[in-house]
This record gives sequence, C-alpha cells and structure tokens, in this order.
Amino acid sequence: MRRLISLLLLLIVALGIFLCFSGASFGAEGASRAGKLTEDKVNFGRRYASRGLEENKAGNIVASVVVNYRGFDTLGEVTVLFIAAVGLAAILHARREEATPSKAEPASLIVFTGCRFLFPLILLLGAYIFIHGHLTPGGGFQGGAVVASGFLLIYLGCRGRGLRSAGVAVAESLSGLAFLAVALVGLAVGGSFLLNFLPKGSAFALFSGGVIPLIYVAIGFKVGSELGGIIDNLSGEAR
Amino acid sequence: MIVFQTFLVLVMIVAALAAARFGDLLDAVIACALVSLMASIIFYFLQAPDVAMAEASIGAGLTTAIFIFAINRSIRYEENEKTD
Amino acid sequence: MSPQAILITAFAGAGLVFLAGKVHSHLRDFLAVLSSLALVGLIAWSHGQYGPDNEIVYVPDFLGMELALRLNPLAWFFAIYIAIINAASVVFSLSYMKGKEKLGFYYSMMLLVNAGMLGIVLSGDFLSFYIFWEIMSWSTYLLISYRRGPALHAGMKYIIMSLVGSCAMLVGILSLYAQFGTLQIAELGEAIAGSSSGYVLFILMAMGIAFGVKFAILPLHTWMPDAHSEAVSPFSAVLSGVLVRMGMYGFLLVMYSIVGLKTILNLGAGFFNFHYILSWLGAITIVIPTFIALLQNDAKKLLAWHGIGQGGYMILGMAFGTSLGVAGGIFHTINHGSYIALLFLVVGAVEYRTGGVRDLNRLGGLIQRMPVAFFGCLVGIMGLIGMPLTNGFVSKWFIYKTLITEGHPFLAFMAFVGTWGTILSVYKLLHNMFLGQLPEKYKEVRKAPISMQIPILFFCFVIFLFGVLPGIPLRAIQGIQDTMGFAPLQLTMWGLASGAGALNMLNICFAIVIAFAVVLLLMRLGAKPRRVPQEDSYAAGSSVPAGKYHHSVEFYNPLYQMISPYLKDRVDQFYYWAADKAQGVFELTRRIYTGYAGTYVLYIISFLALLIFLQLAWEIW
Amino acid sequence: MSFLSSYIHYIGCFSLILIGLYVVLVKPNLIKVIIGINLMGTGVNLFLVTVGYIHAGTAPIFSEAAQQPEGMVDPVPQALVLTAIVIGVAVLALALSLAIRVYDHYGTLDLRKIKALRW
Repeated sequence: MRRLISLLLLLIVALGIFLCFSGASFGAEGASRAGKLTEDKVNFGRRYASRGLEENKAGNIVASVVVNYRGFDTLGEVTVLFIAAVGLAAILHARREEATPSKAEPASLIVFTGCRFLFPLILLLGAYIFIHGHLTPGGGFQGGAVVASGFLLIYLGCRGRGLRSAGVAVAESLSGLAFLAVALVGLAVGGSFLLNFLPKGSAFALFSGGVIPLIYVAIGFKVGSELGGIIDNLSGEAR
Repeated sequence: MIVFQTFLVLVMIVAALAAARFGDLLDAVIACALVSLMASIIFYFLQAPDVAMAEASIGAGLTTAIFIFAINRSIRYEENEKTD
Repeated sequence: MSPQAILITAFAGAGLVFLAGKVHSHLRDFLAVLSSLALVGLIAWSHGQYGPDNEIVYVPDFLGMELALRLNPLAWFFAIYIAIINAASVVFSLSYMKGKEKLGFYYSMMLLVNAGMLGIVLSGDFLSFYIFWEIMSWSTYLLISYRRGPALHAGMKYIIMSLVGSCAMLVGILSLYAQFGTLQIAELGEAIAGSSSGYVLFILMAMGIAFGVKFAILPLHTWMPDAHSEAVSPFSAVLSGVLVRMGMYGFLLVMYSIVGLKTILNLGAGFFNFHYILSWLGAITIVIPTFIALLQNDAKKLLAWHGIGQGGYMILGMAFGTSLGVAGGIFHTINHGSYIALLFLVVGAVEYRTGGVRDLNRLGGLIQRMPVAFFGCLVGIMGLIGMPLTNGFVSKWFIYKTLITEGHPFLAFMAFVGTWGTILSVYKLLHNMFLGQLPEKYKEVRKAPISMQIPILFFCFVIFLFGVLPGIPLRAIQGIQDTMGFAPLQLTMWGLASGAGALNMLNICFAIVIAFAVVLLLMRLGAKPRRVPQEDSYAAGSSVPAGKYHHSVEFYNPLYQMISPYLKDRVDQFYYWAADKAQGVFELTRRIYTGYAGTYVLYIISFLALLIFLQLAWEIW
Repeated sequence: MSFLSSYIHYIGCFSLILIGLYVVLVKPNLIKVIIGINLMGTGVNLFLVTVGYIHAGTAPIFSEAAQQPEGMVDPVPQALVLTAIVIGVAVLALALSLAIRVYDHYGTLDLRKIKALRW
C-alpha cells in the first residue's frame, strides 16, 4: 500500500520534472542562454573562466573558484566538515569507552606488507594532488580524500595501527588555522578577506597562483585528517 | 561517445535500483559504490575532472568504507519488510 | 493624592516586599503590612479629589494611544474597598502563613494582586485596564497554585477560563479601538452613544464574558470552588471578597459609565431585552449555587459557592438600572466583600488552630475554644443571610424592593429562595464548626492569635456599622450614581427617606435591641439552662464513647439525598467533557507524527506532487 | 539518438534522485534510508554538473596560455559539487554514527519498531 502510494507520488514528481526539463536539452546553449553566457556580469562561470587565468595565474579554474573567488564558501564548507567530524566523535564517544578489543583476525602477511608498502605512496599521491591543485585536476579535497583512503588502507590491512587522535587533532587544527591565517593576512594586507596577496608568479609554474596552493595544502591536510578521524572513529578500534 | 555515456548511465541506474532492492546491506553498499563510480566516469565525460576525482576517491572509496564500518557495527541484513 | 502615586506605592510595595523577603522575615512582614495600610491611607486621603486634576497620562504614546489614569467616585469607592480587604487579609496572613515556605513570594503576590486591582479601577483607558486586568489574573493564578499539588490543577482551571475571558475582552477592546479610534473611557462614552444597538450588544457580550468569568456568573463559575478550596485562606478572602467583584466593577463601568443608562435600558426588544436576560442569569446564579453550597462539607467550598450565589444578588440589583437597584447592587458588593472575607478569615483561623481541618464533619464545639472566631462567624452569617442590623440586610432590602417595584415577582421569589438556602447552609457552617460537641482531639485548641482577631473584629465592626448607619457608604454610592446619571435617592444616615419602603435602621435597631432585651429577660426569668456533659445522653442503655458522638456529621443528610440529584454541577461536567473531546481531537493530530522518517518524507513528496499536479491541471484547463 | 544525447544525463540523475526518494519513502531500515539519501546526493551532484556542461566544451583547466576560455564548461557548478561531495561524506558519516547509536540503544534499525521516535 505504502509502496503503491510512493510510486504514484514519485510518478507525478517525475512527470513534473520531465515537463520542466523537456525544454532545456543537455549541453545546449540555447538562444537565451547563449546571449547571457558572454556577459561577464551575468554569467559568473564565464567570467571566472575568461579572467581566472590572468587574475590568479592558476591554470585550474575550479581551484581558483573554490579557493579564491568562492573561498568564503569553502571556509564554511570546511567548518561544516569540522562540525560533522566533531559531532560524530561526540556521538560515538560513549560507545568507544565500552568497546571491546576487536576480535578480528590479523591480515595475512602479504596484505600487511602490501599495505605498509602502499601507504607512503598513497600519501605521496595525495600530497601531489593537493600541491598541484592549481595546475592540474585535483586539489585539497581530492588530495585529502586520497590521504584519508591511505589511512583507511592501514585500518583495513594493518590491524591495531592507525592514527593517533592527538596527532589528527593537531594536524586538523593547524591546517584550519593556517587557512584562516592566510585569509586574515589578506584582510590585513589588502583590506579584504581571502585576498590573493602573494605574488602570482607566472602561470603553469608550480609556484604560481598566489595563495591558492597554500590554501589548498591547508585544505588537503584538514580534509585528510578529518576524514581520517572519521574513519578512525567509525572503525571502532579500541586503542 | 554518447552511446558509451548512455551505457554508463544505464549501468548507474541499474546499480541504483540494485542498491534499493538488495536486502543484504553490504550488497546494497557495493551497488552504491558502483553508482558513484559510474557517476565519476560521467563527471569525467562532462569535462569535470576535479569532480570526477573527488567522486571517485570519496564517493566510491571512503563512503563505501564508512558504510561498511557502520554495517559492521550494526546489522548486515535488512529486516523483513512488511508493507504497511 | 494622584492615582499615579497610589499605583506606584502599590507596585513598589509588591517589589520591595519580595526583596525584603530575601533579607529578613520581620522586615518583609513589616513592609507588607505597612504598604497595604499605607495604600488604605493614601486612598482614603484622596477621597473627593476627583476631576481633571487627577487624570494623568502616564504613557503619552503607546502604539499611538494614551495610557491614562483617573480618579472618580466609582474608582475611589472600589479602590478603598479593595485596599481595606487586602490590608485585612495581609494582617491576617501574618500568623496564618507563619512558617510556610516562599513567603516573600506570597506577600509580594498578595500586594501585586492588590496593585493590579487598584490599577484596574484607576485606569482611564481600556488598554491599561486590560494590562492591569492581566496582571491581576496572572498573579491570582500564582497565588491559587501557591500550595502546589492539586492547587496547580485548580490554578490551571482558573487561568484557562480567565484567559478565555481575557481574549473576549481583548476582542471587545480591539473592536472599540477600530470603531472609534480611542480607548479613553471618557471619550468612549460619548463616541458609543451614536452607535447601533447591535454593536453595543456585541461589546457588552465580549466584555461580559470576561467580567462574567471573573464574576463567576453561572455558566462561567466552575473555576471558583476549586480555586477556593486550594487557595490559602487569607487569599480566599481577597479572592471572593474583592477580586471576583472586579467583574462587578467592569459591568458597572461598561454598562453605565460607557454605554450609558438610556442605551442599556433600550437594548433588545420585548422579553429579550438586555436587563431581563442579565437579571435572569443573576437569579439562576443565586438559586443553584446556594443550594449546591448546602451540600458541601468543605467549609471553604461552601463559602465559595455562596460567593458565587451572592454575586447573583448584585447582578439582580444592577441589571434593572434603577437608582435603588444599582445602589443596592453596589452596596451589596462591598457588604458581600466584608462578610465573605470575614467568613473566610474565620475558617482560616479555625483551620490554623486545628491543623488544617476544614471538613465540616470533623469539626464542632469550638465555641468555647475560639470565642472570637465564633463571634466573627456569627456576625458573618448574619450578614450573609441579611439579618437586620447587618449591612447585608440593607442591601438585600434595596434589591428586593427594586424587584418588587419593577414588577418581577418571580425574580424576587428566586431571591427569597436563595436566602432560605443561604440560611440553611450557613447554619450548617456555624453549627458544624462551633456548636455541638467538641471532638476529643480539639480539647487543646487555643483561640486565634491577635493578628487574626484584629481583622475578624474589624470586619464585624464594619458589618454592624454599615448595618446601622447605611448612610455612610450610600452617600459615596450616590456620588457614583451622580456621575452615571441616575436619579438621586433620598438618603439619610439611617437609610432611605423616600415614601414606600422607607428604611430607617435606627428604628429597626431600637426594635431589635428591645426584643433582644425582652428575650434575655424571659430567659433569665425561666429555668436556668443546664450544661449537659457529652456522655449524658440516651444511647440504648449503653454509654457511647465520646469520640463517636458527634452531632454534626452528615448534617443535612435527608435533605441532601432529596436534592442532590438535581444539583450536580453539570456545567463543570460539560466543560470537562468538552475538554476531553478536544483532547481527543488533538490526539488525532498527533497521529501525523508517526516517528517513521519515511512518512515525513512522504508528506513532503505529497506536497510536491500536489503542487506539480495542480500546475499540470492548471495548464490543461 | 538525438533524444538520448539530449536527455540521457538528465534521465540518469533524476532516476537516481527518484530511486533515492523511493528508498527513503519505502524502506524502514535506517541504513537503507541513508543509502537512499546518498543516492539522491549523487543524483543532485550529477544534475548540477550536467547543467553546467556545454556542447563540445573543455574542462575549465588551462594547460597552455593560448587556450581559449570560450569553450570551457561552467566552473561554478563544479566547484559547488566539489564541496558538496565532501560535505556529503561528512554528513553521511554523521548519520551513520547516529544509526550506530540507535542500533546500540534499541537493538534494531527498523524505524517502525523504534517507538521513541514517535511523538
């Protein structure tokens, strides 16, 4: 009964959605859209794409948008991430104290050694991704996620090993503070929050883009440590 | 190319249906990961490599792991679903 | 003395007493008594200082309205009445409340109720009237629920009914403002004169619900017995003595000060005119509660039902709009205040000495233990019945005479019936508390402390004073009636000088004194009475243990069995039934919250689907 | 074929959203509900990126200075989705931790059996 009603309602919603989008086909620049696409003031995406390179000297426009143009959003997003991690730790805290040591068997030697071998490589990959965030696809979030998946590998493959909570907390706090500090220096130097105050350098070089790599590195650390902390909390290993 | 993308989308939809259907939560989570993976490839085709990377590492990797941890700490099988 | 000074004293007293309660208990008691007596003094001093000098705008612009205070004969009369009864019960509280907890709160609430009532009578516009009305209502709620436990339930009942009334009053006030653009009572009186009778009736109804709830007119009375049986006795005196009579003040204000005498009398047509309906409501309010009072075994509930019943006399007197009747109504208001307060204080004193016993079946024979309380009770019930020499006699005389001269024998008959019921039930009160055999456990009861005796004796004095010299209050009442445009009564110090039904209390007083002397003489001449010990009675050949022998248990049992089927408080039952049903309906709405996340999402999706569906349907049509 | 090329991405993302909604509506299991929310999230992300796409566009990444910005797809939805994915996983983890606590406390994940949720 419930299923039927749900299906019926979803059918109506689907019909509505279909009728909404039947006019706008995928990827097309319709007459109205094309007219506006060229105006910078109307279409921010167009503006960022056309001026991003000369303004920030960062090849990756998405990185420019995330860190510089919409940097405030990113700050809020990192805050949400932080709050979620803290909330998760608080929710699972009570359970943690009474948790019994995991009875799972240790992984085989091959897995163990493989994981230990792969772990630094994965960290290196993650670091590469967030350091080159302004040049190539990738950045702090992706790099952080890769770093966190490295920790995940350790959790899965090498039982009993993992992050130290204190270390995670320090890394997370420091990276968050670094983000804020860079943003505040911009406020102090040029009068606006998250100002790209460093010399931009020349485009396509590693040291280019002003503060974008710095902030992306900070975000990378923060996301990596937070997601790692989330994994640490959820995996329920009593240590 | 559009044919390939259509294929990806169809696989994604089938995987999503499977994720909805499976009573074994672990299977559902794996199907979910498949959805994310397909979404990631579609992102790549939509000229969004950043998003594709994020979706691949987070959606397909970390999310699955988190789900598995959670299932590990609760129950694996869905209860009998009596429609009410 | 300006009304502002009076109100500042009243509110500052309430605040200071609360603060003093944190410092020292004696300081608190002293301040409470001082401020309540100071109020009496201030108000008494301001007697006669009416007119534009004492119309004060204390907030010049509140949402585009002026908040004003004013002093006129009506306000002064009610203010002094409020202040005196409140002061008496504060004095009474000194020993009654000794040792109870949260006394600072109690005293400051007593003074706040007082201040709220003074604010009501002194306010010169309806907005401040409403504000003070709410202050009074809420502080009353706090006082009723002061003792916690079941008192919370009684307080809740009170405040819910009171809020319904307040809402109705607010509707009336807002309508007045929308209609005339002013809430000044003086200006409203002129403005409303030209409006249609239907509108006037609407205003009277809206205000009448608020005042009726406070006044405990019959269908709106159900909060009162519960509130009384749960409130502490000194506050019961205030509650029944003055607070309930704020409804009377409101009726007088709206009916005669604002709407005006002529309009009121022409309201409605034929049998369904306004004062017919009001007077029949009054008559029913007399008869039914008085007989319900007969069945009560809780002394305070008994008095509470009388408090409701006596309100009917006031309504009866006031409803007809003749000078005699309105004078009787107003006079009866203060008389009722004096003797019902007295009776509540007496019950409080008995309760205080016997350790909280109010059950009439468990008391008795306290006359020798508490003579002052007995005297107070006797005088109080004499007033309540309306015996000559007491003030109740004079006001009831006025009311009966109004009913008869206006040609309403049925109403007069109902009022008489009410008086009979009163006699029966208050005799039960007197007998079961003070006469009959003294139960063993009360052998050691001492008489009431001096701070209880003073208010009791004061009220006795007032009852006799106004009974013998009714001219004192009646002259003040005449001042009120002058402002409302009634024809003046021909008053003397002793009563009424006019032709038919002239009343001269001095003559009556002499007659009674002579009759009393004759009776006393006859009793002296006859056989000397003999005190009968409790065990000295015939009990089928065997002696009865002293504790088992008690006359006052189930005093009116045969009568009770006869009339109780007719006297269930069906109104109360109806309210409870309605509340029950309403709760059922609200329970149904709780079914929406199933606690199942899917259902909540279902609601959202349903709404979305509905919107889409409507949009699609719209396009098709 | 033109229909496919025009709509297949929209079909994909709205299918995901609707399937996710269906799961949330019908399934009583808490983890299943979270899976449904995850599917919906993926669908919405896909939708946003799809909207930003233009025909024959290039990724919004300059690899050489001479590259023209005209053909680039909209970078703003991509940045948005990037953050949305990360927030999504954090919120997901929070929801799952709540689910774990619910399971600890009630011994079941069946929402119909958890009476305390009823108001």
